[in-house]
Amino acid sequence: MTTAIAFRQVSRHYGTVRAVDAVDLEIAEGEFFAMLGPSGSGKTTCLRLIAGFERPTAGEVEIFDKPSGAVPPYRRPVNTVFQDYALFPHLNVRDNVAYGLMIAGVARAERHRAAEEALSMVALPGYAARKPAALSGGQRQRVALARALVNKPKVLLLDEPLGALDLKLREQMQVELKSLQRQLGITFVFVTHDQSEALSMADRVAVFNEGQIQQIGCPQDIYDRPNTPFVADFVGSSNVLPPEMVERLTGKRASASLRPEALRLQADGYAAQVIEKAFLGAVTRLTLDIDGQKLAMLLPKGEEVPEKAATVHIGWDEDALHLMEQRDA
Amino acid sequence: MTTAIAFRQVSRHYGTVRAVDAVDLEIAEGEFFAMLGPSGSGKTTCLRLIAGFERPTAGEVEIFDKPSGAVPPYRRPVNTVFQDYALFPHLNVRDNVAYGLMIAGVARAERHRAAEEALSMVALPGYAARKPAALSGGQRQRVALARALVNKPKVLLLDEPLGALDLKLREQMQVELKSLQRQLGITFVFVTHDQSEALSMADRVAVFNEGQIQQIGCPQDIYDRPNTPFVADFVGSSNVLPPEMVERLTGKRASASLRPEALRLQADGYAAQVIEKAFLGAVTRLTLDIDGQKLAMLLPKGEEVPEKAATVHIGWDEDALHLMEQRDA
Amino acid sequence: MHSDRASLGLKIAAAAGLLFMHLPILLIFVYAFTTEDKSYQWPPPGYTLKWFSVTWERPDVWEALSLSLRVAAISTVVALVLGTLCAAAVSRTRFFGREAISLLVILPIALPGIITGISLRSAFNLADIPFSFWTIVLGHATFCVVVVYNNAVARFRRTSGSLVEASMDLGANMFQTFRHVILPNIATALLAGGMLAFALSFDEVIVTTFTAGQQQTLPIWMLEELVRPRQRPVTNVVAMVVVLVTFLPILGAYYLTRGTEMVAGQGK
Amino acid sequence: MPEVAVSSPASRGLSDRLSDLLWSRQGLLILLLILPPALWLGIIYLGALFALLAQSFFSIDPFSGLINYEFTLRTYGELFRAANLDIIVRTVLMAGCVTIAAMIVGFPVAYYAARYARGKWKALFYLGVMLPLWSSYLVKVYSWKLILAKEGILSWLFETLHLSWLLDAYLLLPVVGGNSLSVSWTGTFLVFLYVWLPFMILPTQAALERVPPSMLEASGDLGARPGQTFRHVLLPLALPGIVAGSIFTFSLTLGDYIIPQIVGTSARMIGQAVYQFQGTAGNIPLAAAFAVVPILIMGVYLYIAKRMGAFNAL
Amino acid sequence: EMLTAIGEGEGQLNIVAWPGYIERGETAAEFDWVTGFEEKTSCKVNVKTANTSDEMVALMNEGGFDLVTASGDASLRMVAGKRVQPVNTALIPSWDTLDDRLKEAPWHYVDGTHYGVPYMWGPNVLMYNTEVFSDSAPTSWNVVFEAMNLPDGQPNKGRVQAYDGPIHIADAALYLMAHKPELGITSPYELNQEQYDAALDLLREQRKLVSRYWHDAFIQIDDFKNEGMAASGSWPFQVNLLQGDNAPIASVIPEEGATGWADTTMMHVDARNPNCAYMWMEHTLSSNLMSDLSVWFGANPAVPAACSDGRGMQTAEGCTKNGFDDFDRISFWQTPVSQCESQGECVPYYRWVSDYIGVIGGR
Ligand SMILES: Nc1ncnc2c1ncn2[C@@H]1O[C@H](COP(=O)(O)OP(=O)(O)OP(=O)(O)O)[C@@H](O)[C@H]1O
Ligand SMILES: Nc1ncnc2c1ncn2[C@@H]1O[C@H](COP(=O)(O)OP(=O)(O)OP(=O)(O)O)[C@@H](O)[C@H]1O
Ligand SMILES: [Mg+2]
Ligand SMILES: [Mg+2]
Repeated sequence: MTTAIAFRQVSRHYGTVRAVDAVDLEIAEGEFFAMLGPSGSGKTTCLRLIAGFERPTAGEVEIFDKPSGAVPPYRRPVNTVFQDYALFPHLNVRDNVAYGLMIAGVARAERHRAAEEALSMVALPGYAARKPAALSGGQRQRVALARALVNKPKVLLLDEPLGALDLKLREQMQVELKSLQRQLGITFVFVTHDQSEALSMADRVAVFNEGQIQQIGCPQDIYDRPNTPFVADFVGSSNVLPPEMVERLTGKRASASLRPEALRLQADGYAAQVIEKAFLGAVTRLTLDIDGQKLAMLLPKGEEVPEKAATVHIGWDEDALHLMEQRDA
Repeated sequence: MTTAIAFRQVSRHYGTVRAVDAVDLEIAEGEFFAMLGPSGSGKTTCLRLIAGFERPTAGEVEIFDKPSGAVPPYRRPVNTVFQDYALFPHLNVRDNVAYGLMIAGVARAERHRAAEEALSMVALPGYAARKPAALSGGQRQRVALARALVNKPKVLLLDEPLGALDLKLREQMQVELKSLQRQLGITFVFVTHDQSEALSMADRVAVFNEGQIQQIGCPQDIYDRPNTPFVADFVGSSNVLPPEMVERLTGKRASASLRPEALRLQADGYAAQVIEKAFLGAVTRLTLDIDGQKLAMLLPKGEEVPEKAATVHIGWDEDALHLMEQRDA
Repeated sequence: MHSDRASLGLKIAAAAGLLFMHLPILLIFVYAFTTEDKSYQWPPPGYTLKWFSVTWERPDVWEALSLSLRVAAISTVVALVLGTLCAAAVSRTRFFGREAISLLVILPIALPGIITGISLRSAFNLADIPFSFWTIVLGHATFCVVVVYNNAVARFRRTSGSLVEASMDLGANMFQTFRHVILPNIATALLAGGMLAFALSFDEVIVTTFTAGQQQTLPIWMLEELVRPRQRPVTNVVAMVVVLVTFLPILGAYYLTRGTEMVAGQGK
Repeated sequence: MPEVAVSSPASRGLSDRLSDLLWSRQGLLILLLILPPALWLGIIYLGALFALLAQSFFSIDPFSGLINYEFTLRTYGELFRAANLDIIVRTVLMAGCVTIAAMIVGFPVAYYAARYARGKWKALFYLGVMLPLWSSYLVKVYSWKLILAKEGILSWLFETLHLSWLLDAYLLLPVVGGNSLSVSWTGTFLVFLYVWLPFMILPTQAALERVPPSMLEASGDLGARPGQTFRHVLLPLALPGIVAGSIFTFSLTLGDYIIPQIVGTSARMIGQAVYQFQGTAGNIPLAAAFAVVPILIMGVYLYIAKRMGAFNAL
Repeated sequence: EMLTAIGEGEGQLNIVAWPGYIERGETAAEFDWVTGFEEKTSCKVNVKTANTSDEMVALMNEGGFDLVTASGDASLRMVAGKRVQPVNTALIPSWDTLDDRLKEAPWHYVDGTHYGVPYMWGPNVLMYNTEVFSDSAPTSWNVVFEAMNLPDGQPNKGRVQAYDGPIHIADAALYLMAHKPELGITSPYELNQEQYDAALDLLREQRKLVSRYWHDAFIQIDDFKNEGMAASGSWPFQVNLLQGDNAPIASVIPEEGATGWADTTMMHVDARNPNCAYMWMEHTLSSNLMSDLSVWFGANPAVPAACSDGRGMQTAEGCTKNGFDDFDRISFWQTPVSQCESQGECVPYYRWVSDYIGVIGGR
C-alpha cells in the first residue's frame, strides 16, 4: 500500500497561535480520509499544507513519499475543493471546469468534452453555459467538485464541501461523493466538523483539537472507543462520566464514556430524574439527572416516553462503559 | 386561548414568484410554533409579513385579532431574531441589547440594568462592553436573542437562529431556547430547515413547500402521519412507496410512507439487496434495493451489520405503513 | 498565496511607481527654500527660510486660502447631503430610472471638467446669474457628489439591510433608525468620501476658472502667481504647507475607515 | 410587561407621524430621497449641459464675435475642418496612451499595496497615493516644467551621469522628440501620466483587494503558474477597477487645457481648443460643438465601461 | 447715453488689460500708477489680465467690466459689436495733450465718433539672445522665418519662437511684403486669398523651426532663460524684464519693419462705474502713468510730453529707443475684415483664427 500523504512532525505556527502542532499522519493511496474537529482546530491549515498554500514551520509533508517542501501548489498532483468553492466568477461553468485543462494546454474541443463529462458525473449536464452567480449553493459545490475531478488528481482535498447545503441535499451528496470516490479510486482527504458526516463516509477519521490529532482510527473505533474525553464528547455527544463516578461504579479511577443510546430503561437500574425531553423523530432524547450528573439518553421509538420530572430507572451493558486514558481536552 | 398571529389567505408575490401563496394559519398565544421547509419555500417571507417588513399582496395578517395592514414594524408587539443576527456593529453588546429600551426612552441606568439582566438570561454576563465583531457566532446569536427579549415582546420571531452554529452548540442552544420560552411564556415563531430541530422544539410545526403550507400539526403527527409524499420525504427522510407497490402490498392504491427505523431484519420478510451502508454512530444506515425500489433502513447499534451486496430479509409492522392522500409535492 | 513573498520585479516596479509619484513633490519642497525668486534654477543657488514669513504676510494668500476653504467646506457639505440621499435611494430600492440616476451622478466627473465649466458658465450667462461665491460652490458640489455617492453606496451595499429592519423591529421609527443606526454605520464612509470631495474641490482649477468670475481660489491664485511670478517660492511654500497640513487627516481617515471596514464586514 | 397596543391611537410626535406616512408610502420616501440630487444634477448640471449643446447650433458673427441666435449646422461644418479633426485625433491618441501607460505604471503599485503590503506598509502606500492627490495640481505641473526644461533637472541629471547623448538621441526622434522634453509630446505625456496616476491606482487597488485570495489559490491548485493566474484570473477580476480608473485618466486627459499649454509643442488639444474658442476667441458655438466630441467619446467609453461592470468599482 | 458730466466716483473700477499694463508696485515697487489714483478718487481698481486680443473681446462680450485696453485688432470688433460706448472727449481735460498721430486713428475713431482714449503704442520687436548673435543684431525677420544657422554656428531650428495668436499671420505677411513684392501685399492686415496662402505657407515652414509658440509673456521669459531660446518676436516688456534679470537679451526692429500695437482705453456699453472710468481715462493722460509705463513696458506714450517733461521716469532718449520716431515703420494691429479697402475681397479674421490653429497643429 502506497502512502499518498505523510505528515512528519509537521507544525504550522502563526506567531503564538499553534494552528498545527507536531502532527504525524499517514494517508494511504485510495483512502477516504476524514479530518474532524471543532472550528479553529487546524483542519483547514492541514489541507493547505498538503495543497502547498502554506509551508510548515517545522517538519515535512511528504506526497507520495517525496518531500514537498519546495514544490509550488501548481506542481502538486493534488486538487482542492474549497470551502467557499472559489469558482471563478468571470468564467462560465464550462470554462471553470476546463480551467485546469486549459492551463495544461489541452485543445479547446478536447477540454470542453472533458468538462461536459465531468459535469455529467456530478449530475449537472446542461449547466455549462451559466455563470457561477446563477447557481444555487449545491450546484456550485458540484461545479467545484467537477473542476477538481476533471484534472484526475491523485489526491483530492475537500474542505467542508457540504457545509453550506441543507440536510437533504447533504445526505444526497454524501452518498454521491462516496460512490464517486470508490469509482475513481482517488485518495480523498475530507475536512468536516460534522461527526456523522465523517463517520458515515470515511475509511479512517482523524479527530483534531487545538492543532493536534487526538485520535486516528476507523469510524467504529472513534465512536466506540474514544481515546480521550474530548473525542468522546465531540464525536456523537457521548456522556462523559467523571473519574469519581466511574470509581464508584467500577472501582477504577478514570474518565469513561457512555453512549446515550447504550442507556436503557431497566426496572432494577439506577434511579434518575427526567429533566428535559425532546422528540427527534426516530428517537426521543431524554436528559436525566443521576446524583447531580447529567446524562443524555436516547429512547428508541415505540418505548413509552416518561413524563418530565418523573423518576426512571436506567441501566447499561457492562461493556458500554468505555474507560479512557486521562488527557486534557 | 387567544390567537397571537393569524394569516387569512395571505399571499406575497414578487412578480411571478409566489413566495407565499394563500396561506391560512393561526398561532396561539404562548405557543412554540415552527415553520419548516426547504430553502426558498417562503418561511422567511412569512416571518417578514408578521414583523411588518413586507406587506401581503393579498389577504390579511392579524396580530392579536387586529388587522395589521397599516401598522409599521416599529409599532408591532413583535421582535425578531435575524438569521444573520443583524447586530449593530457600531454599538457594544450592552448598547445593542438596550437599543429597544433607548428608543422607548427608558433612562440610561434602568436600561443598562435590564440589558445586564437579559444578558445573564442568555448566559453572557461580562460581555457587555465588547463589540459584536469580537464575539463568536454562538455568542452573537445569544446577543441577538437578548436584544429581542429585553423588550418583552408578545411574539418573538426567530429566523433560523441556529443555522450557523456547529452541532454541539446547536443542541445546547436548542435546549436553552426551549426552556427560555417556557419560562417567559412568550409566543415563539421559529423558522428552520432542519427537521430534527423543528420536531424537538416546537409545540406545532407547519411544513412549507413552494409558498404553501403542506401540513400543520404537532411533531408526532407530522412525523408519523405525513399528509403528502413531500412531507414524508422532507421530514425525517421517510421512504415513500409508489402507489403500485403499495397496491401490491396492501391492495389499496395510494402512496405510503415507511420510516427507515420501522424496517427490521426478519427472516421471513421481503428479500432485499444491500447497496450502500453508512455507519452513523448510534445506528447504521443501509440502503436497500427491493424489486428496483430503493429503501433506507436504520439498523440499531448492536445488530449485526450485513455486508455490501448481501441479500437480507426485511419486514415491518403493519401500521408502520402510512397511506397518504395524493397531492403534488 | 497571500503569504508568499512579492517577486523582486514587482517590488521594483511598485517602488519605482511610488518614487515617480513623489520626486516632483520633493522638488516642490526644495524650491520652497530656494534663495532665487525670479526663476527656478537647478540646483538652487542657496537656501533660505524667508519665504515662509513672506508667505505668512501676504494678504492675497490668506484671502485665496480662506475662499478655497470656504468653497471646499460648503461644497463638501452639499455633496455629502446629495450623495448620501442618492446612495440611499439607489441602494435601497429598484425603482424606475435607477440606472439613469447612477449615470447622472457619475457624469460630472466622467465628462472632462472643461465641459462642466463651460456649460455652467454659459448657463449662468443665459440666466443672468452674476458670478459669486455660490457659483463656485455650485460647480464644485456638482462634481463632488459622485465621490461621496460612491463611498456611501458601497457602504450601504455592505451594511446589510437587516440592520435597518432590526432597528425598526426594535421600535425605532424611520428618523430614529437613521439617527441611531444608518448614520453611525455610514459615518466613516462619509468621512472618507467627504475628505476626497474636499481635496477635489480644494485643488480644482478647470471648472473654477469658468465659474469664479473675478474671485481667486487658491489654485487660481497659484495659476496667476505661477504665470506672473512675483515671488515664485511663495507658491511652493503654499503647496508644501497644504501637503503637510493634510498629511495627518489623510492618515487618520485611513485608519478610521480601515477599522470599521472590518466591523461593517461582519454583517456577512 | 408594558402593554403595547397593535395600533395605538395615542397622540404621537410629529416625527412619528411623518415616519408612519413614509413607511406606508415607500414610493414617497424614495421620491423625497431622490428629489434633491435629481433636481441638482438634472436641472442645474444637465440643464447647463443642454444649454451649451444647444449653442452649438448657433453661429458666430465672424467680425464682432457676437453670437447669431439662429439655427445652423455651419458650426459643425467647421468642426470637421482638417485642423480641428487633427486636434480631436491628437487628443484621443494622447488620452489613450496616457490611460494605457497609467495602467502599466499604476498596476504594480496597486497590486503590491493590495496583495502584499501589510500594516505599516499598507498605510505608507495609501499615503503614497493620496499625498500626490492632495498636492496642488498646478504646482506639480510647474515642477515638471523645471524637470523637463532644456536647462532643467533631467538634463542636469543626464549630464551629471554623462548620458546627455542618450537624451539628445531621444530628442532627435520624430513625433516624440523635440527641442527639449518640455516642448515635446513626450513631456506632455509624462506630465499627464504623472498627474492622473493616482486616479488609476486607487480604483485598481480597490478592485484587487476585492479579489478573494482563494481565487488565486484555486488557480494555483489547478496547475496555473503565477503568470497564468495573473493572466486568467487576477486580471479579468480586477478589470472593472482598471476600467473605472481609465474613465478618470481618459476623461481628465481629454479635457485638460493647462498641461498642454505649459508643457508641449503648442499644437492644440481638445481642452485647449474648447478653452480658446470659448474664452479667448469668444466663439461659444464652436466651443460647444467641440465639447460635443468628448461627450460622445465618453458616452461610448461609459457604455463599454458599464457593460464591464466598472461603475460598481469607481 | 454719453455721459455729460462726471459725478461722484462709484468706489471701484474693473479693467481688462494686457499683462504689465496696470501696475501697483507688486512686481517692482517703483512702478506704481494705481495707488495714487485710488487714493485720489477712492475708486478701487480691479484688473483682469488678458493674453490675447481675442481673449479681451471675449471678456468684454461677457461683460462685467468698465474699461479695456484694446489693441487695434480688437477695438473695431468691439465697436461693431456694440460692446463699447462713445467717449465724451469734453470730459477729459487732457485730451488735447494727445499725440496728433493718434487722435483720430482709425482703430478707435469710427464715423466721426471717438470710442476711446489712446493709451500706449509700440512695436513687436525681434528679441534675441546676444550670446547667440555675438552682439551683431539680426537685421531681418528671416532668423525666425527661415531655416538657417545662427551666428553661433547652430541651426535656428528649435530655438525660435512665434506668437501664439492668429495676428501673427500679419507678421508673416509683413515679411512677404519685403521679400516677395510680386504678391502685391499693401497691408499685412488686408490679404487676398493668394497672399494669405503665401503667408500660411511661410508659417508652415516656420512651424518646423518653432518648438513652442509663446502665448504668455512670463512663460516666454522662462523659455528664454531655461529653454535656450535664441530669437523671437516679442514685446519690449519681456526684453526689459529679461535685461533687468541680467539675461543676455536685446531687441531690434529689423529692416522689414514690424507689426505693432496701438492700444485704446475703451469703455463698456454697460459700464457700471462710468464716473470712475472717466476719471481713470483722464488719469492715464495726466499722471505719471504714461511715462512710467513706457519705461516699464518699453512702449511709447500717447502723450508726447510724457517722454520729456519728467512727470515719470521716461526720457527723450528712452522714447527714441522705444521707437517713438518709428511710427511710420509700424503696421499697427487691425482686425482683418472681408470688405477691405486696398482690394475687393480679403480673408476675414475668423479664418485667420482657425487656420492658425491648423498651422500650429502642423497642417
Ligand atoms: N493566516 C493566519 N494567521 C494567524 N492565525 C491563523 C491563520 N490561519 C489560521 N490561523 C489560526 O489557526 C487556527 C486553525 O485554523 P484553521 O483554519 O486550520 O481551523 P479549522 O479547523 O479549519 O476551523 P474551521 O472549522 O472554523 O474552518 C485558528 O485558531 C486560526 O485562527
Ligand atoms: N425581494 C424579493 N424579490 C423577489 N423574489 C423574492 C424576494 N424575496 C424572496 N423572494 C423569493 O421568494 C421565495 C421565498 O423566499 P424566502 O426567503 O421566504 O424563502 P425561505 O423559505 O426563507 O428560504 P431559506 O431557507 O433559503 O431562507 C424564494 O423563491 C425567493 O427567491
Ligand atoms: Mg476551515
Ligand atoms: Mg429564509
